[in-house]
Amino acid sequence: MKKLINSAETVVTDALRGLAAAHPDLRVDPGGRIVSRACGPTPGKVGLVSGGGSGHEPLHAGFVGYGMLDAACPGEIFTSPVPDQMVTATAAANGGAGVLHVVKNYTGDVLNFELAADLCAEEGVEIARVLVDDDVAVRDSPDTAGRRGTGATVFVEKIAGAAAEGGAPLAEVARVAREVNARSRSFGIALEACTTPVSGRPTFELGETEIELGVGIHGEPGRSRAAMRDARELAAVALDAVNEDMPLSGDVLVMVNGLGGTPLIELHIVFAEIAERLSGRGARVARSLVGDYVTSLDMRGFSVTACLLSEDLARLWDAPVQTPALRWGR
Amino acid sequence: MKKLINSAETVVTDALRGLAAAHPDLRVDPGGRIVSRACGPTPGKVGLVSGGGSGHEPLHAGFVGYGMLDAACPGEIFTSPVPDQMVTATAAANGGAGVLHVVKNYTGDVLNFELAADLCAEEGVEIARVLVDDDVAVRDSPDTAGRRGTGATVFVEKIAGAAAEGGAPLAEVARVAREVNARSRSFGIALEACTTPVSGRPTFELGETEIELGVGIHGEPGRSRAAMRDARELAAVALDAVNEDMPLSGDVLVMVNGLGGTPLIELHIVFAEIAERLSGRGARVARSLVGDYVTSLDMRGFSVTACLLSEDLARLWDAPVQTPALRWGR
Amino acid sequence: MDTALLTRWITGIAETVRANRERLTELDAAIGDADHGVNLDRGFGAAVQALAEEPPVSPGALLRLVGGTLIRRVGGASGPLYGTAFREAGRHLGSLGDSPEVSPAELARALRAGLDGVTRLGSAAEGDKTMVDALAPAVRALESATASPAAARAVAEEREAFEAAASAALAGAEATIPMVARKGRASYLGPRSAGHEDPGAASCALVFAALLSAVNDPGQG
Amino acid sequence: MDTALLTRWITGIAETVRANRERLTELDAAIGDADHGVNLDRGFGAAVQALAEEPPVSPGALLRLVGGTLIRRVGGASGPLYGTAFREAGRHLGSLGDSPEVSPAELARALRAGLDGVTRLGSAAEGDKTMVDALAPAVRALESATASPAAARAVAEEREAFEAAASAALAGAEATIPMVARKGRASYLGPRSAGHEDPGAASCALVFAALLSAVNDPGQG
Ligand SMILES: Nc1ncnc2c1ncn2[C@@H]1O[C@H](COP(=O)(O)OP(=O)(O)O)[C@@H](O)[C@H]1O
Ligand SMILES: Nc1ncnc2c1ncn2[C@@H]1O[C@H](COP(=O)(O)OP(=O)(O)O)[C@@H](O)[C@H]1O
Ligand SMILES: [Mg+2]
Ligand SMILES: [Mg+2]
Ligand SMILES: [Mg+2]
Ligand SMILES: [Mg+2]
Repeated sequence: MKKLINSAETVVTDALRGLAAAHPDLRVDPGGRIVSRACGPTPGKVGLVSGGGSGHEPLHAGFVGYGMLDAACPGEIFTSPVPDQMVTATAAANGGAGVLHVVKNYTGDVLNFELAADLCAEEGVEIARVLVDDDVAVRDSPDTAGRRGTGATVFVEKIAGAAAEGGAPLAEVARVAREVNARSRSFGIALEACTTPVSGRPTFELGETEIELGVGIHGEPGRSRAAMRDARELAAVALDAVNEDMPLSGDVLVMVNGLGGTPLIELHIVFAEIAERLSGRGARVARSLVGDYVTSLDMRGFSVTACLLSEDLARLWDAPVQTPALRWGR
Repeated sequence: MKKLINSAETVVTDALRGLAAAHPDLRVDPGGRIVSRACGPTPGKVGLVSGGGSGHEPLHAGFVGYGMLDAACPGEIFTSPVPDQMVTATAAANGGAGVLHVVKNYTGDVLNFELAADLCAEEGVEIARVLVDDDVAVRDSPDTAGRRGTGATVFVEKIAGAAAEGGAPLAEVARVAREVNARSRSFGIALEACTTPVSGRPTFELGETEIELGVGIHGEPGRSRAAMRDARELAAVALDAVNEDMPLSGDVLVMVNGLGGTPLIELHIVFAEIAERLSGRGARVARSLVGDYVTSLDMRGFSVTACLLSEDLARLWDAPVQTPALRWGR
Repeated sequence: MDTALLTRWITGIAETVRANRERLTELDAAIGDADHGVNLDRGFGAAVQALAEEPPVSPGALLRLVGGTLIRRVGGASGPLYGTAFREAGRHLGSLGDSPEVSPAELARALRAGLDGVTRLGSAAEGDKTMVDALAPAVRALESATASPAAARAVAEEREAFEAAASAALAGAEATIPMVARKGRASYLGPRSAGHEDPGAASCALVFAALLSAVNDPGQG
Repeated sequence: MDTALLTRWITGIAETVRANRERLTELDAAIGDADHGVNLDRGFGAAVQALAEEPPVSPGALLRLVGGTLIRRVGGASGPLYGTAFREAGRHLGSLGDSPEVSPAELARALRAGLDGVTRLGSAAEGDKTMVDALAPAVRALESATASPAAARAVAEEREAFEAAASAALAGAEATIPMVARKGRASYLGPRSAGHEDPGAASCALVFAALLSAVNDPGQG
């Protein structure tokens, strides 16, 4: 394993030092692992906080800024942050109108955010929470920890962020966030596993013509192993998995997301097939993102996330955003 | 080799189909391989055209839009486009005030753009050309084809694009473009080679602890092979190579660029070290880019590009830009 | 059982977790995200440091400090869960007045409170392939071996109680191998989770092995 | 030598380039960017198609069509260079009136014009480790073998001229192996470029081998 790191122990701190140097419009505490807007909380605005394990960059710190998050707290690689970080991030986001915690549905994230919310409530901060659980590769049943939160997190953070920026109260921002999650589904495919800095070995081994279907974003193996196919067929596998769980029609917001080690040219090839297949079903790519947004270290592969847009959601999606990883309209 | 493609032959066309589907503000001709602004040329504005082999995404098509390129023509993977494409792109960019060809210094690109410029001149279009040759890994001597054009291309396209958008005449846009190139230097390091779709094998083989110093962006081996080191030392190797050729001081525009298969978290770690080392030399990161901008398919590694900013250049850098891969200020 | 013994316990956990860091991470790589060993190493290392910086005055305070440190430093699923286990155990002793010395039976009841905290927070039952599959039988073994009045028991019998707890935890951890996970990350794999030992159950077996060592070790202070 | 023979030549180049596609690409992978075989395959394939669609009426027109097609379809360094070689050769014949039949000596002079075009455009000299290292000796060999008046030469001797050109090209290509490149991508490698055959020189040897085959092959039309 060759990685551009100084040591496995300092990966997150070192990356945050780099983020700080690259983005003067962010306030970054590399030791405390808090990233927030340099301008501080916006008085009277609902605050948005998210956090989770590192290794998914640009998620979440890359989405801090006007129109999206107020603060983020990155944990260790693939490890949920601790409640103290969440409490500090909440304080950095709190403009007095309450704070929404955007939590990806993983046991660790859920438990730590739960403990944090208790602490915040003790300090008198009004907290609402949205659980993102869009990954259809996992069955949402009592036999699982529930569907994982993956690509839809970007949609939730963007759209809820726009609602908050527009002055909506906490309950409404939370409602919009939950609506986005309810209308979104994802499915991921890996061509190669990722390698965590600590273990130094791929989290699973794939043969020359093997792929893993239904992977999450933590290097865990997926739903099943399959034979490698061309981009058109792989796009179909991913889109059909989404469509099976939530039939796609009308205006759809589509993200073809790279998992960290996939070049953009390949993502565009997948996106071409997704767009074509979607329109073959009578749906339409109304808005889109193609690139690395929710990654899994250096994993090779992609995920597809689709969100059924309403007019309101489309308007909030189009609203100005000014963050390291998403920018438009301002 | 597992790649998200339909076939080695259709890679470029398929990716352009995806680009078209993702960016309604671009006019994309996947068969003819021309990408231009959907709004057509801006009357009275100097046009900017660039092009080169594919495999470097988002370069160049991802930089078409307000404040940057008017048109781009992607060739086959690692193969300069042909003169006909350049002529068509020039026509799509021509607002009547002449067109600047931004050409990376490779024999193929130079020769094809030369033939194209002759054809354009025959049609009465005024053409100027800037040759980008920033890669200090290659000695600029009669014993070489001259330094390669790599990361500085982004700076040239952005800054010259802003000058053109601001109404500067062709000679001035060309002068600014040449000034940016003259003030810019790059150096690249590969941890793993890339694999071209046609050959299906890595362009060179590196051992578990070997890296290649001074690589370009076409999978060619670099200046020398060396032992893997930590991010801090690799950042120093790259920055020192740049600094040796062009001493760095004052305000510097710095790009830490991923070569296609490197996750963002690692690029931020490198950037942290670059920024620290620069300020140790009395220079300052005045502006920066961290991410994938000029890639080499799925190569793992990074390059550093530094440009000595003047006040004028900083102002042009800050000017609004609205392209798939660079957006701000509008 | 006093703070010295419990400090030896926590120090012992930190040592065995450090020694088993790679093994735990490998177990987690197979059915999780390859961080369990690192997570616990960070957490128990911090706990040992916290104990050294401000040595607690009672077993209850010690367990609360360890629990709070784990919650504050580990993250992931295991941080809140292990943290809650220790904190709730400590709180139970606190509710009894935080005496400077507790009997094995009292510790058993405290660990029962810790187990209850874990299942309340994580809502895992035995058989779900989690740390609960090692923790629950260990607590049961300790409870039943310490059920008779203290006066009637010899020191040797007490050691046997902790031996019973340690082997129950180990057996519980091994029993997770064929299970299909229904909680935590491993549950994403469905049937593919069978055939692998649960990392949290494996680390829980280490925790009870360390407790046995601490009891067996006369200590220096 | 008429358009039928030259059409056989171009078709032969396309076939041998297709058969050697991987080898040429491998050579380019070692000291370039692994596309030379694909580039020429695309170009000569297109040239064959262009000849079939609108068969040219003279060798000069044929060579110009091939050259223009290569320039329009290949890209890279080899597109303009090979394209210029054929186009300038064709232009030379055009300047002489585009007769439907040319002598080997006339072809030699045309190829000399092609070589001049290549060196003008790419400014490579012999020894720089480029296609020029195969092209220049081949042209020289053809020139000297066809220097005596046509009337004095037998058909067999003509074949020998093309044999001489083909072996000169092959020897020239092989001679690039120890060279340190001073032009094109391989020059980026400096001393590391030594020890590898130049892909453009290798393809140029194929071009002259195909010419010899076309001359030897009586053809059908
Ligand atoms: N709901 C739960 N209840 C009890 N234990 C759980 C639960 N979810 C996960 N665990 C335990 O946590 C362990 C994983 O811990 P760790 O790897 O540190 O956290 P994460 O899963 O967040 O990466 C699992 O092996 C399992 O024993
Ligand atoms: N300046 C030059 N003059 C003559 N031939 C050249 C020159 N530069 C490159 N070549 C030839 O072109 C060949 C490479 O062609 P090709 O791989 O198709 O293009 P590219 O280098 O653009 O990828 C080299 O092997 C060399 O023979
Ligand atoms: Mg984890
Ligand atoms: Mg090429
Ligand atoms: Mg884990
Ligand atoms: Mg080449």
